[in-house]
Amino acid sequence: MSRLLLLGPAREAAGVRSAEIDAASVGEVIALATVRFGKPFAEIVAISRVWVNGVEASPDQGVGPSDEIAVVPPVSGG
Amino acid sequence: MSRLLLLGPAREAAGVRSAEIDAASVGEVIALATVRFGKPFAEIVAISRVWVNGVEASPDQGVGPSDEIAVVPPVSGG
Amino acid sequence: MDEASEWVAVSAQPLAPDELAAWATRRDCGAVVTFCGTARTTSTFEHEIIELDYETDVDLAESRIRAVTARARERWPEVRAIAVHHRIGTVLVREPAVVVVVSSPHRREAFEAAQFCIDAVKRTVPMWKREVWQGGSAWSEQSEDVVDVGDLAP
Amino acid sequence: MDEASEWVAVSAQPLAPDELAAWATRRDCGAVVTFCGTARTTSTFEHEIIELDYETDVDLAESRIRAVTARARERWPEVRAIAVHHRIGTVLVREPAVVVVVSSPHRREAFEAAQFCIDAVKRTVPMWKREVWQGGSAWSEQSEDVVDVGDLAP
Repeated sequence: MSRLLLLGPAREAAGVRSAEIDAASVGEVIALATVRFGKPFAEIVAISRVWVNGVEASPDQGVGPSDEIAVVPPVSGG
Repeated sequence: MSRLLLLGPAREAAGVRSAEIDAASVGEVIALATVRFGKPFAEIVAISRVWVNGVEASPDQGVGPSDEIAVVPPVSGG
Repeated sequence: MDEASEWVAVSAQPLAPDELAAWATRRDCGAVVTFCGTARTTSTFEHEIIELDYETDVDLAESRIRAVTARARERWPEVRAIAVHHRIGTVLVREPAVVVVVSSPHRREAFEAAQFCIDAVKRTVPMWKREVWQGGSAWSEQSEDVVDVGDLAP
Repeated sequence: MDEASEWVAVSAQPLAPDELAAWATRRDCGAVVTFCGTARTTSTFEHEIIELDYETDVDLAESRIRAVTARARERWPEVRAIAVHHRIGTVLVREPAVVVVVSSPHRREAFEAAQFCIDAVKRTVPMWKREVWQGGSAWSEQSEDVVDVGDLAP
């Protein structure tokens, strides 16, 4: 089980701050989370970056039980 | 009598912070002050600017009893 | 660089800019620059803001802030102490949400490094802000991807 | 610009940067930049400095500082509050000798105006500094003419 961390608007759309998800890659974690949390969450994911252990990751990156995957929506910057 | 204001190293060289001097121009005030306060003061005056009422002045500028003449040595800046 | 020259914190505690500045003031430094980012009433919304509500993951945010201060050290090696504190949760109008303090022997480096740190924190630290007004609230306009400090223009 | 947006003082009182920053913090401002110029141990002399001793004419110095803040207002009209306080007399190492605080809606103007103010104060305000060490003292290296704020590069 990898830990999925849901931040800011992603947390709000999912309704939870974190989740345990059993998947082999970043893409798979996100796909399963999208099924679980539904359309508002999918919309946020579409504009977000995904980090693994604080580093930006591609969908095909493998993940294991000790990895933390974070959905990082855009910020207001400025 | 115009008021002569002696600042920083000029105050130190003259030994006083201010003086009353009766003269018709900036140059005359400075010349009389140099006679009164001696060589160390003259050396400071040589590298200083002179202001009348806070504004830089030339030696031939006329001064009256309500004017304040300041000897402004260089500062450390930076 | 001694250990005590760096102070990074993300917490719900009210910020104490004067305490940070006192901590950063060193016997060999002639300059201490303090930046306070304060909650203000105006926003992109048509409402008068009464408070902001900040949200992040503390560990992730602190580690991203430390990447910013490390980069500032590389660019301004003369800098002595750097503190970056970010508050989360509710921040009332006029209260600081973020404080950056930089000390250095001369002022130019302190100004430059402080401005770099706050600019970089805004762009590289995952931090979301809800704007709260009488009767409503919404996320601030969220338009910029969080980038790595290495991706910022030098 | 309301009257209370400007606070200039030259006095022998210890400076209170946090009080100035609190005063400058406004409901419509998101940025408060504070610069403290602190007395430090190192100097051009081969001695460890223990205190500085500042001397000026208070009226003249305050009027020159006000010329600086007026120029800052022209260049950064967005700026809200500006405070410039300079201490005279004895200033111990680590104590501030000068404090500049600038608030504005956005941070860029606050940083730029604060840096301009301290740079301009150093060059346009008649202020002399004696450096004091164990067993001696001397004027800091005095090399720059005091210029008018209008003579500074824009």
